[in-house]
Amino acid sequence: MKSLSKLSQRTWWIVGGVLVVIAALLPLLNISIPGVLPGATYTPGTLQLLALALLFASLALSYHLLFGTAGMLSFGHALYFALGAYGLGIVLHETELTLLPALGLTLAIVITAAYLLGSLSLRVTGISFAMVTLAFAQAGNVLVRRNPGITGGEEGLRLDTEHIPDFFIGVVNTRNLYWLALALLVVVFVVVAWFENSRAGHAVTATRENELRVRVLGLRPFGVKLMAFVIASVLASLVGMVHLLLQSGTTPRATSADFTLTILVIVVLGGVGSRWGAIVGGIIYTLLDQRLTALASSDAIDGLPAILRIPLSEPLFILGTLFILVVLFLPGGIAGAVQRLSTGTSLAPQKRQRLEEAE
Amino acid sequence: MSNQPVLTVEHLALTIGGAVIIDDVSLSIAQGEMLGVIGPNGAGKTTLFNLISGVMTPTGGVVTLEGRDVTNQSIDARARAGLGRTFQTSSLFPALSALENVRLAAQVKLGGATSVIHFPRAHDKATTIARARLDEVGLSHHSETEAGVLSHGDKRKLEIAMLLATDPSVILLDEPMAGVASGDVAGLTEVIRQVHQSGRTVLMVEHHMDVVLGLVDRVAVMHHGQLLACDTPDAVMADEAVQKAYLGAPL
Amino acid sequence: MTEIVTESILSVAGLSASIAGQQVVEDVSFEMLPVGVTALLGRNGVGKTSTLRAIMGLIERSGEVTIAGQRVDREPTHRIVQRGVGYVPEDREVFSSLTVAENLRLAERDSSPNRQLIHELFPDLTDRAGQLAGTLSGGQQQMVSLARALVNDNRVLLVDEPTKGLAPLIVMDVAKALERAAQTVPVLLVEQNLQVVRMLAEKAIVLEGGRVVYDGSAEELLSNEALTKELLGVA
Amino acid sequence: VDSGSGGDDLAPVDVSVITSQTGPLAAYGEAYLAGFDAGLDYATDGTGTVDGRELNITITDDAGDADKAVTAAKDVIGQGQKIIVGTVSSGIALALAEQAEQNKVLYISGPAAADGITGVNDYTFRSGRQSFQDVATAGTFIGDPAGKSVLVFAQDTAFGQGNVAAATAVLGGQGADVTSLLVPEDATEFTPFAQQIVDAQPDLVFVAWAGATSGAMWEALSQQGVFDSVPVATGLGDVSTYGAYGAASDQISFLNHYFGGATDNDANAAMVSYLEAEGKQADLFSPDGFVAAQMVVQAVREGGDDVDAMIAALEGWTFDSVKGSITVRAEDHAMIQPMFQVSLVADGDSWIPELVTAVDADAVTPPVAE
Amino acid sequence: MSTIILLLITGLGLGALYFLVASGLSLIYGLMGVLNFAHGSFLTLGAFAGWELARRMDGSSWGTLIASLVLGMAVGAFVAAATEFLLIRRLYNRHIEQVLVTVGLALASVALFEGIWGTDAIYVTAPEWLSQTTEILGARVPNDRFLMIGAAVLVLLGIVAFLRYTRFGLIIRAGVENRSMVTALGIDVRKAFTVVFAIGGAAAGLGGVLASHYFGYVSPQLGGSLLIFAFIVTVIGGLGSLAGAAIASVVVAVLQQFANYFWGGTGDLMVVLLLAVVLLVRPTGILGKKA
Ligand SMILES: Nc1ncnc2c1ncn2[C@@H]1O[C@H](COP(=O)(O)OP(=O)(O)OP(=O)(O)O)[C@@H](O)[C@H]1O
Ligand SMILES: Nc1ncnc2c1ncn2[C@@H]1O[C@H](COP(=O)(O)OP(=O)(O)OP(=O)(O)O)[C@@H](O)[C@H]1O
Ligand SMILES: [Mg+2]
Ligand SMILES: [Mg+2]
Repeated sequence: MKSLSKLSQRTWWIVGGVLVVIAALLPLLNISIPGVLPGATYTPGTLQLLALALLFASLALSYHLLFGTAGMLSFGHALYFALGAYGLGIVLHETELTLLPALGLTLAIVITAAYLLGSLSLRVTGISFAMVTLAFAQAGNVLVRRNPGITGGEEGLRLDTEHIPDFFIGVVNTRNLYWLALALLVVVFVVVAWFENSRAGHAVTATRENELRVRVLGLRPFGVKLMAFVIASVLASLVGMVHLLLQSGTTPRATSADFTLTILVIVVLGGVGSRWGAIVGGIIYTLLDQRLTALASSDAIDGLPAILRIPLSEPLFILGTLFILVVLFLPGGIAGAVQRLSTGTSLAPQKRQRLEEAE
Repeated sequence: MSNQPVLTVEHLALTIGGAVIIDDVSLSIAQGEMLGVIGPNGAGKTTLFNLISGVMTPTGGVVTLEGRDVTNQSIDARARAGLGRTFQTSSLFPALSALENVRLAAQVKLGGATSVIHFPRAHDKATTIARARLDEVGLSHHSETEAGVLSHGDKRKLEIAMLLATDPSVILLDEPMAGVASGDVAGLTEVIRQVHQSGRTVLMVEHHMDVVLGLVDRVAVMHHGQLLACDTPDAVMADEAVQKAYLGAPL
Repeated sequence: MTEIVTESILSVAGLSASIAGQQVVEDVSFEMLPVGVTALLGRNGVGKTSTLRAIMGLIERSGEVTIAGQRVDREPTHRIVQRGVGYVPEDREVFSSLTVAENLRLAERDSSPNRQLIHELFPDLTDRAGQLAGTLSGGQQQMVSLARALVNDNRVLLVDEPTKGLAPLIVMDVAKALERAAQTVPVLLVEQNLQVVRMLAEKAIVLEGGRVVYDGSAEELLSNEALTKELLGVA
Repeated sequence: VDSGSGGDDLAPVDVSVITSQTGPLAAYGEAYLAGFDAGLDYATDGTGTVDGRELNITITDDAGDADKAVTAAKDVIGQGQKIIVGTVSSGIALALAEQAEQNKVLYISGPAAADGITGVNDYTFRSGRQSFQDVATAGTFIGDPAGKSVLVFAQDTAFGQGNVAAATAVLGGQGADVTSLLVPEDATEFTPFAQQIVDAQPDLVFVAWAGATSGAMWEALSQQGVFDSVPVATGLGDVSTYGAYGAASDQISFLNHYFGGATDNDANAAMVSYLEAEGKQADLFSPDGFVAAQMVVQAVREGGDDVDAMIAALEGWTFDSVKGSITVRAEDHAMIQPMFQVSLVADGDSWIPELVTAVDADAVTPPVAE
Repeated sequence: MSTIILLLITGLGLGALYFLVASGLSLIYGLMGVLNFAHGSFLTLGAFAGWELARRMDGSSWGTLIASLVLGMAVGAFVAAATEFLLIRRLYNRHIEQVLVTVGLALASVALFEGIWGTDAIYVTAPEWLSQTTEILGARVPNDRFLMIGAAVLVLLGIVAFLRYTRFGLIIRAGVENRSMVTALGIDVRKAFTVVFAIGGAAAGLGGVLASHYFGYVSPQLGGSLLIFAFIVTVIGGLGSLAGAAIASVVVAVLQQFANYFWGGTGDLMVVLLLAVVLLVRPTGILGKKA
């Protein structure tokens, strides 16, 4: 937790605002970063990649609220992303609703589900909580794969474009989707920041630190925890919905435990407990994930001797190794490293502590 | 000091896996009274506090707070009903600053601690109260320090500051002086005395006999989970059984 | 075992330590008495505990720590302990998920542990051998913590507030046990209970802000009211 | 600048191949890509050009992840490319088909077998076979299906359920009584299910199975004596799976899309020798790549840069390929092609396939998708 | 009747497999608090090592099988010890980060295996007897199930003996709770951690070779596919309780068998449901200690 005196807060918000404006202008600019982006910033391929990165940043932010702020280690966050994506996809398929009402209906479903499942899972804490959330997500995964009639099974669900406004359809409109993803990121950020800074946010942080103490003070931890859980879930489902639009469909990978682990990896990469870290982590992860595949199949790698070629031609190997190195040598992730560079201090002890307590 | 009992326990009992921890304890504490609880280590003093505050559930008996049966109420419900306590082993929010620790407590008292539309401010009422409480226990200079890195004695003081900030009407203090520097004992004793004199009911477990004897109206002596005696300090100190079980030969 | 020890078994020179980048012990130097109790005193937060932890190698430190003539300040904690150091930490630090018996068994370093002594000192622990240490009362945990140090034959004992939270009766017992131990083994004692200090300590070191501000006879310190007022804040 | 002029016609044509090179289906992807190279070589007579225009092929790895595939597709479509080819996973193929329709580009899917790809939209074609054709081939093992009982033993996935649906439509339509036994995809113990098959005593068991668990599944069927009492048919997979059938290998009737020695014609000879020169082996999905390359060449040759013209050129096109003469059905872009009945024979320590008979394309034509 | 027998015995066999995977996981998790996501990779590596050996020797003799089991254990132990030494040790007391390192390791190692051995399943051969069946009360029970059950019992006994007759268990339980205090008692806790990791790894390696015979193949995904069940079993049984894991393995596997057979293949759903119910009713698991 930052302490009360937040003199630099305003500066941060201004920097953030400027970054958002720059990001919003990207589709109108012609900037190339060879090796990082597939093409100039106005091209659909690049915008698609950037939009994906923004979505992962939003998703990581929602998980940050759950894990970093409230200290709830969930292995089932993917479920709510999937509920958003599949929910909206199925509603659009099965009903005659247009996009906005369908979105509303899906949201209502997600809120109900998050509330019910959250109330159940929050009866346990620590690793048991992680396992119960994993169990629910796993059930979701099984249901999705077993019912191809509704969900498409392992082939995934295609977006029914009939009721989708035209400006979201087709490669030429990728930038509209990019702007949508950017807007979502801003919304998620504001909601998360708002909640964290509110009294409820402080209460939930205190609950993370010492639940018994919170109760002895006269607060019901369950309420604030559930609130954080539902907010994080709803935000994740919103990301899922935009992801459905962006990808024109969704696949069962969205429901898998692997996917939750991916989000966890992102948050750790960025730095647990840091909003900016979650965003940076989401963007860097997506770029790495998408671009390493390109690197792996490049000619440069092909020419290497087997002992180098085999590992380097596996993107996940590089990503996994990188991740290990970050955890080992960059405690506090990217955000922590930046903070240390800028202030010259070593890692604040509470950051580590928090990781331990969450166990 | 009126004679209206504000807190009573009747036939309180706790057994864990066959071990009798609390054995048929009945006590009645009057409004505004200050009760010392003493007894050998493991006598069940902390457990008694745990049962009263709801941290543990008794296997028998009734706890009444201001005339209402709270035996089956949750910890937080009892806290909202005006019961406050400290812990024998300091229990804090280690990653929050000392001020934030206390401010949260003050916030609960003021209401709206879980509001999502209100934000803590540097000069709001809760913060003002929190600063005052920290000052009272002599921790002002540590208000921005993370609670987790405070020294042992300072954590004890922070516990008390948090308790005061919730402004409870009934206070349970579990060994407030343990680990407090001998030079600070007098000051802290004074804080407790003032809290008591402002009309609050106080129960205090403490092994520092001079502190206990100087403050309390009555002393309850526990031994092997039972209430051995409950009387004025003088009478209790004169009791041979108490001397044998608890005090030993005076130093 | 009545060899006459004349040289200090533990001495500290220019010891500094920091926690999370913050200096909490600054250039502390002292020698322990060859036998008997040396008290380490001071108000809350002055660095008493940190000094002990620095000697033990539990926090980052610099400076010289010598045990029986050998520098140990570069050794890992378990080596230092194996040289015959008994340590009673401030917060008891019993292993709460282990039983009392397991806690003690873990602490036994040599082949002939002093189980008898423990039994005499804390009969309560013998009764509770199978109980999880986490469920013990505060005072009982303190007993376990003390017992873990006393169960071995040590060459020096570092004891951090051993009587905290103990009933007066047991405070006496512990004080006597320490007194007995101190006849053969020097003891470095951090203690807030001045009665206990008065009874046991011959030498006293007082810290303030991580520095030594008094190093001398315990009796002189405690009988000088002005000095105690100034250094310890006791009226 | 001067579009439409003669110089423009000689501009290279971009073709984007998106398929798995890493990830769980990497091996299929590799076979497909090798077949594609061979097909390109064959269809362009080794020039790599069509009417003087160079085919500029880029290959992108989707790593079995639909996100990556869609991103890659949007990237190339955004660059103005008109032809996308490939992928081995049905889910990704459907995602790419969707992109093709939204953006009006030509898409020729790879080995992905889902029936749903056929007729999904005007822009999507397929180069391989579909589940209907597998099932229909299985039906040829029992002669006239009318009055026979067929049990489909499959995994409870879209693939498995698709096979059940296909069997019901194809064999059920011919009068067979089709029932199914679906096993959870993650199940690891198949003995009880083998018991259920024995108890059911159908005239034919059609096994639709994918993935690594097949070895354990076949062993369970052997152990419980399924082969002693019921005829079993299944699709023969790629070379790496020949060892999966264990003791049951020579008791199973295999239907097959393609294996190295299935056919004897020019295209096949060309493909096999091309692959051999590359140090590779002709395998199950080699023809899919080969056919895809032929279709690309046809589309470019007849359609130039105009997607609608490409589609027109492909619809109803009949041509000779590795599996013989095959036709792109105009109505729904189903690929009408012959299939094979095969048996495994022991060859030292391992098993090799042997052609029993080729099944005529007409005999296994899928119903027209609506 | 014979169906029920078959379901029960094969359920027991499957439970044995789950336990073989879960034992090492539970040991490491119970003692060290590290939820080891790389456990599956230890398992896979053990299986590949066993197969590499077997294909160089006479593929289907008993001697080969035993040799490959031993090699699998050795490789598992070595890799696990190396993991502890190089990665886990640096992060002591930071459980979440330890878990994350194992997640990274799992990702990287599976990818590496795919690079080395390809993505296809490689089919393994075993002594003839293992693929035959034995008739029990009319049920034809595959023989390899007996091998699984026997091995699981041996592993259970072995680990229990290790914990009971050595000080390692004690040191590590204490070390996880408060590492610096253990060193302050004069104990080198690092060595103990490495030893326990190695034992967990050996169990994984053994489980890997056996699993490859159970499934009839090795593939890079082999370990990962079993890991989730191992987690579930570990948690249902009670964290750190080996006996609990053993009981839970059997319960989970038998439930799965029956649900798959009688309730339309709902085996995994039932298991997941069981996990949720157990945790909500008894958060510490069947034999877990009360917190
Ligand atoms: N699970 C258990 N099994 C057996 N005995 C238990 C259990 N839990 C607690 N006890 C015992 O109950 C008694 C009550 O301890 P409590 O903490 O109330 O003592 P206390 O009076 O506060 O002592 P202290 O002055 O040392 O803090 C202790 O003797 C403790 O050992
Ligand atoms: N983890 C930590 N990080 C930063 N500062 C710390 C940490 N632990 C202790 N300190 C600081 O070090 C100083 C010395 O603490 P120490 O515990 O040694 O004091 P002490 O003399 O033992 O006090 P007490 O009598 O209260 O036990 C205190 O100011 C404390 O705030
Ligand atoms: Mg107590
Ligand atoms: Mg201290």
